[in-house]
Amino acid sequence: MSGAVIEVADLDVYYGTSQILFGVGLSVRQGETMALLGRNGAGKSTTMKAIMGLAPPRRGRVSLRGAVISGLKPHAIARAGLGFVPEDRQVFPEHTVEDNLVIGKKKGPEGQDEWPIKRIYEVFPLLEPLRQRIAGRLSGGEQQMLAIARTLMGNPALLLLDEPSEGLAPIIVQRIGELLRQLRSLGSTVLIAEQNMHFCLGLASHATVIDKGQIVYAAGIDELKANEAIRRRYLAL
Amino acid sequence: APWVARAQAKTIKIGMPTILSGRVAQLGTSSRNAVMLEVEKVNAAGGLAGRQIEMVIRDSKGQPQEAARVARELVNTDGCELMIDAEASSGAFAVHEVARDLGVFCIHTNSETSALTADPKQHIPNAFRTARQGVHDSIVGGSYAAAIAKAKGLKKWATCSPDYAYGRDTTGEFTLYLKRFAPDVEIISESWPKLFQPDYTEVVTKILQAKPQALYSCLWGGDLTSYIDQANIYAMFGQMEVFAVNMADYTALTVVKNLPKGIHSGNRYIKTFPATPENAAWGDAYKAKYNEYPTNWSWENATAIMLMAEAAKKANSADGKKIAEVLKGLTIKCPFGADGTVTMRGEDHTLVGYAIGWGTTIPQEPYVPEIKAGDWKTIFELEAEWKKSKGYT
Amino acid sequence: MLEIRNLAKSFGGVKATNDVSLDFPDGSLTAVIGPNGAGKSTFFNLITGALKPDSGQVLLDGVDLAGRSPPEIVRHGIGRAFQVASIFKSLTVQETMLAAVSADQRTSAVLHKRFPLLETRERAEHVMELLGLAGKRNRTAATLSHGDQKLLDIALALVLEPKVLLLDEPTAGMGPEERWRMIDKVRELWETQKITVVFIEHDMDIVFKIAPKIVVLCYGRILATGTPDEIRNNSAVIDAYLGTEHAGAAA
Amino acid sequence: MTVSAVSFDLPRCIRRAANESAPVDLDALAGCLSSSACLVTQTTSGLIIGMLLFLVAVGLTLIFGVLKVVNFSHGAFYMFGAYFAMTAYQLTGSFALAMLAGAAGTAVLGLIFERVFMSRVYGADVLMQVLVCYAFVLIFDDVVRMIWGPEFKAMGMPAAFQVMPLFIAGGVVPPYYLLLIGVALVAAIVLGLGLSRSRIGKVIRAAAHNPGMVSALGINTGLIYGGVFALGGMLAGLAGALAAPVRSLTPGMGFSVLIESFIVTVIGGMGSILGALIGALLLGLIRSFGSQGFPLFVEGLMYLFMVIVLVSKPTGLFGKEAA
Amino acid sequence: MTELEAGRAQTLVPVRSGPALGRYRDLLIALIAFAVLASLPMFTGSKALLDFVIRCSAYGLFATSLNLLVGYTGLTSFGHGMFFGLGAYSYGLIMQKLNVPIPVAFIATLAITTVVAAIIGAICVRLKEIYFAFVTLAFQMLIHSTILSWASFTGGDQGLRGGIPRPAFLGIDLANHVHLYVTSCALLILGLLAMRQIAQSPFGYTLRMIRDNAARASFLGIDVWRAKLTVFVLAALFASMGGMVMALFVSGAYPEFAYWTISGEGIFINMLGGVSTFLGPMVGTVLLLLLNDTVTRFTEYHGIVLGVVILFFALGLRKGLLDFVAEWVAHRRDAGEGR
Ligand SMILES: Nc1ncnc2c1ncn2[C@@H]1O[C@H](COP(=O)(O)OP(=O)(O)OP(=O)(O)O)[C@@H](O)[C@H]1O
Ligand SMILES: Nc1ncnc2c1ncn2[C@@H]1O[C@H](COP(=O)(O)OP(=O)(O)OP(=O)(O)O)[C@@H](O)[C@H]1O
Ligand SMILES: [Mg+2]
Ligand SMILES: [Mg+2]
Repeated sequence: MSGAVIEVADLDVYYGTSQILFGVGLSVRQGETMALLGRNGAGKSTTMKAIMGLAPPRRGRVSLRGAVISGLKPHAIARAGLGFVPEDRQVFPEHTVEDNLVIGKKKGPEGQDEWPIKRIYEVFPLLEPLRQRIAGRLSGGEQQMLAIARTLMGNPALLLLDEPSEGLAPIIVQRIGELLRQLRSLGSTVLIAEQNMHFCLGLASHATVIDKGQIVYAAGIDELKANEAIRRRYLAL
Repeated sequence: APWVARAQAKTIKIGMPTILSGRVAQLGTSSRNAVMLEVEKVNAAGGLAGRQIEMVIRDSKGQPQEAARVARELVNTDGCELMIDAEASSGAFAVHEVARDLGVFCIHTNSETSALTADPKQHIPNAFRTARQGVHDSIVGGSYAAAIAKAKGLKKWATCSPDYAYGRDTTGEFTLYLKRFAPDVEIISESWPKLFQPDYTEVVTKILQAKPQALYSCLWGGDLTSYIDQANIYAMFGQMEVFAVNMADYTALTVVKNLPKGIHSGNRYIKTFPATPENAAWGDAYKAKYNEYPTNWSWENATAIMLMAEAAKKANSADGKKIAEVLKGLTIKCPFGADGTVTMRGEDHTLVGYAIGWGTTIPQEPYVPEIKAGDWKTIFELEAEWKKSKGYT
Repeated sequence: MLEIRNLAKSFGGVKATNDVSLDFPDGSLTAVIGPNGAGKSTFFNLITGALKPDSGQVLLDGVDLAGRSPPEIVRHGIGRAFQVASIFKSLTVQETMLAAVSADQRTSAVLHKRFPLLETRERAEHVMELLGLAGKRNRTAATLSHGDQKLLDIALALVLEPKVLLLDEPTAGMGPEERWRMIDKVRELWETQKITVVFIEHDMDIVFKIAPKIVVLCYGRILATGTPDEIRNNSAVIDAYLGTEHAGAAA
Repeated sequence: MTVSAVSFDLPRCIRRAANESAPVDLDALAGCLSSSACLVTQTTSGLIIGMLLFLVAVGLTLIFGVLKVVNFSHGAFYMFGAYFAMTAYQLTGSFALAMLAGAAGTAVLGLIFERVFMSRVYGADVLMQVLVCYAFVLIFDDVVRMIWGPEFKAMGMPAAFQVMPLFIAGGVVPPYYLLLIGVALVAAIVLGLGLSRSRIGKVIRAAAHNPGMVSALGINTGLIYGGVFALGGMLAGLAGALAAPVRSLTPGMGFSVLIESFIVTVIGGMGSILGALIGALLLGLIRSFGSQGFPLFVEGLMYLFMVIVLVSKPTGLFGKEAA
Repeated sequence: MTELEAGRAQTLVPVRSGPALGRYRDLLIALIAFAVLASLPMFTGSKALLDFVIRCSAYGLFATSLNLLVGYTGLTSFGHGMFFGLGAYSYGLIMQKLNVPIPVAFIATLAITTVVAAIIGAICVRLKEIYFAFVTLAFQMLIHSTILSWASFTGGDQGLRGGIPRPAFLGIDLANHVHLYVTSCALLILGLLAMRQIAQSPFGYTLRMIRDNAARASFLGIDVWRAKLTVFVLAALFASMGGMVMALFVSGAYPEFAYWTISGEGIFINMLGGVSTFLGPMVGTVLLLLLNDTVTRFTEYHGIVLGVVILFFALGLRKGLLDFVAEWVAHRRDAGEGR
């Protein structure tokens, strides 16, 4: 598929001896916000980790703008422009909030620097007063915000967000939704795994549905909204 | 084939647990070297009562339980009929128990701990000792030091010795005899660094604070050289007379880069004492073969083989029991003897008559140019008294 | 009845819980909501002994539990589940349940019998069935998906048959279906076992649907308490927490 | 002699009673504390002991702080540093080159050790890492024995430092030890500031906690780990090189240093540079004053002190609770 | 999760097979093992082999007890060897000084160990992870220093000299090699059986919970401190037993028994054999002793040989031998079921 920022083909991933992903393939084009949907344990997080090189696939290929990145180390993949926010946040617990952000700091793949710390604090005003606080002692939601902000500091060209709304107050979820919409309007590409359908469907332009480690459906978001069978069967909506 | 079987029957295996790895590997290696040197000679001369000697030498890593295991294995699995125990003290006591259990003939070659043979509770008929005995050393050292103390008016003494049985006993006995011969001597400071302690700074400064006129130390080997290097940069050797019993050993003498002049030391092994051609020849032969000088442990082990060979000749048998019988009270010619002979004393199975003396150092060969020999008569008298005080006799 | 009296806790300068007093009558079901960092988890931590309060009382049926150790408090009947699933990674689901029952039956120090004790089975089985974990009984906890781990965490709290059950975001990370199944379970439990349930939740659909009473915390203080309708229309709550989407008539 | 002092070291008392000499020498200690010369000298000797110990321990604490690896092979790096320095000194006669050889040689060794071996066991059990380190303790000791022989060696003090000790405020300090203190202080300051202030320091500490996440942020953790190990190895090697002129060299020489370094890092709190510094100085002072007051219990004092610190502060003086 | 844990799950005996059954199976295996070991002297005259088994008993008891701490509870002790030394010394001293029957000394030693372990444990188990490891090490070194300095009582660095008396008791004469051998085997099998029971008891599972997540365990009503202390003392008892077997074997006790290298060896044995399987430490013991005994026969550079073998295990298998085998078998079984 031409124009795809990221293209995933035929991924097989194992944890130890148990196979989790079976030939997973998907592609996201420039400017799209792709929702990766599926039930608990369907393999969403694993797909993301595989793309990031954190759960190296045994078979298959991931390419970024045509260049193969599967097989690279996570840091090389990140430098190629992927930014990842894991589902369990993984803030650095002994560092302050600001240090967490500083550690995430890097130029984008084309040398862009669109996320100075000042802008981060504008987008996440709740973080600003917490700058000197130890991240490990933040509340769950505060940590979630920090994790997203930290990844943005790296100026990613493609964002992988694993359940970014989990544990956030509605008002914050709303704000993140606005942020993502804003990013999209700026041409950012996003792959987002979500359980909060309400949030996700309002945001995504496309959707891919995964079930038991296999892709079962991929379409534009409106099509998915219209397809009740799929929604019932795989998304329990 | 029959001739092979006969040849095998003729060889006699001697087991030797010793320390070939770890901090004191050098000493174990030098024990092995000396033994091999002597065994070659014995074998060339026909062997032990006609049987060629085969040494089976194993590393005990300096751990007593390993020493015990290796000793048992040497007898039980490898079929060794005789044993040379070249272990340091605690290993020697462990091997002693094995000898007690298995009844195998055994010569302790390295443990200087007096109790090993002096204490009748330890006594077993099949074990002997060729190592120098601590109390002998102290008597000679004490009388030598006392003479100098009196001559130079050294009244205030400090001691600095490693904190383990050897260090404590030797130091205790040394001061005992020092005070006996020079009653107005006073020990004003004691330091007890740990064995293998890398840093002696606090010890050095402590001694400097105490301002003694003389210092006694039985540190040895690398500990002694470290100590000298560290004391040197505090210019300690200019401020007091130093008596370091273990200085006159090639392992220390050849290693120290800035050996201060005039350190008093007992002899360990030194090829110029006794100043006999036999001793010099032995030292040179060793050096020629191994490209280094022998150690204190070397001569003790060589002596063990010499004694075994002579006893086997007398008994005309390589059987351990018979050798043991003959060995009691046996006197042999020996390069390390004060008068050219050494004797295995019958009553307590310990070696006497070996060369023992004190002298002062110079920084180059022969390192200790003059050594004043100790007097064995005095040694015997005081040793008997000492044994009585310990309740050994 | 669980009564909280003037509970306070601060971390350095942050007053995470600031003079909170609340009553949770026997058999009540209460939702605790509030912005991120409002002090909700801290509030639970104080009740369950994970943190020692600076001052105040936690009275369960008149007994003050404030400042006691977690095991003691659990044994008085206050069970909890965690915001981030807190489980035993290398035990299987079934072993986890059986061991938890053992702990509750005070047989966790038994040396002379084999694990599991017969008398622990029924309860463990019951709870696994109840939460739909029975099919995964032989899976090692670490290999469970995020959502299943949360379920297991809650199962751990339930299997102790507490008088008061505190659930910290029980549905976080769960899919819509599991989420509703979970919350239905909680409600069913509440109805049948007559236990007191307090839960923290950010999913307003759930909160407004099932909680008869809602407490809103903000900066360590109680911002509001009331029925879903009262809360939904409370402008302070809308500003601080709900935002426009969930406000007022939106539901 | 006070009652508490007697009960403090009962076994010694019994033994010493026979030899009629005091187990504890509180008079000497009191005498020393009231004499300014003694006070200064023993304090400086505590400082000297502490500073060299710090150089070894700081690498240990650094490696633990970052990689969570309890580097049992650290003593071997100290040993190699000393041997490298001695060999370089014998070959070139230059003290500076000797120090360089000690530091650079062990840095390379550290890098190889980490990249080729340690990096393979990060995911595994912590004790697996200890095991790999232990394997190298065994291997390194034998390698040294093969190359340099089983006998102990001495490097010798360079002529430039064979001078009279200085008298500073009534205390005695050899000039060589001034150099040593200087080097250790520089290391302490550079490391301390570098690790707490700079971004790389933050990254290093973060990589300690969560290498996966750090690398997902685009940072090459392999490089960091290798670098930290090289740095730690270098510090130990430098300590070994600095110690070489005043300590005897022998296979296994790293061992006693390792134990003391562990005490230092544990007292200071594993992973804390400042902790290592304070811990090392405290230990140095315990040794120097302990040898006055408790000549037979210096070693015991150190362990006792460690127990007391850990009981009153379970993560060492400056250690952080694992979050 | 590490692969190690994943593998463990599969090797667990399914709960279904029933607890009572497991117990009888263990008992049966123990009886057979004992019968085989005890009849060994009838088939071989090799004293060295018997010596080897005796030493395996001593180290095996010690290493398996350490695994109760390390593998089951997640308490890494660097000082467990102190109880090995304590056992050897207490037993040796009682026998030397008091002239009592051996079983009396045996039980008295266990009593002493209990008291000492309870005191030390009470202080240690409050600490976490690496600090626990090092505080146990510190206590070990304190005990070691005490043995060294209290020379009038313990013989100092030269150990308990003069042999430990071995008076016959009820016809069992431990001065007789075969009697000593059979007794050691019996102690080993009994010890293992008891530890196996501990590991498979509800308490054993409490330990596993503490290892995985102590905080959560406390929210289930478990007194973590007490459980840790209990297992600390229990493990000390078996280590002490190992020390006594060793003292019987060498007819002495040496400060090296209480030195930290013994603890190091224990850890090392555990890692070689595997910490996720009950018999892992036993396998490790046999492996290490075998390795030690053969390598020292051929070279004094045993450090290099041993080091390389360790590297093979650590880098090649990344786990202990028995863990590796157990996983391999489990995979084979899974693969078989899959088809
Ligand atoms: N470390 C692991 N080892 C073994 N299996 C695992 C591991 N992590 C996840 N799994 C399994 O892989 C499958 C996919 O998990 P994954 O986390 O990708 O699901 P998910 O779609 O993200 O679910 P959720 O919505 O709950 O986060 C699940 O069955 C899970 O049990
Ligand atoms: N142990 C601690 N040390 C210091 N500060 C803490 C600690 N625990 C919590 N805090 C702070 O107290 C405040 C309340 O935290 P808490 O976890 O209770 O929030 P919460 O209401 O549960 O938020 P969320 O909904 O995001 O989980 C936060 O600002 C947090 O940073
Ligand atoms: Mg997920
Ligand atoms: Mg919370």
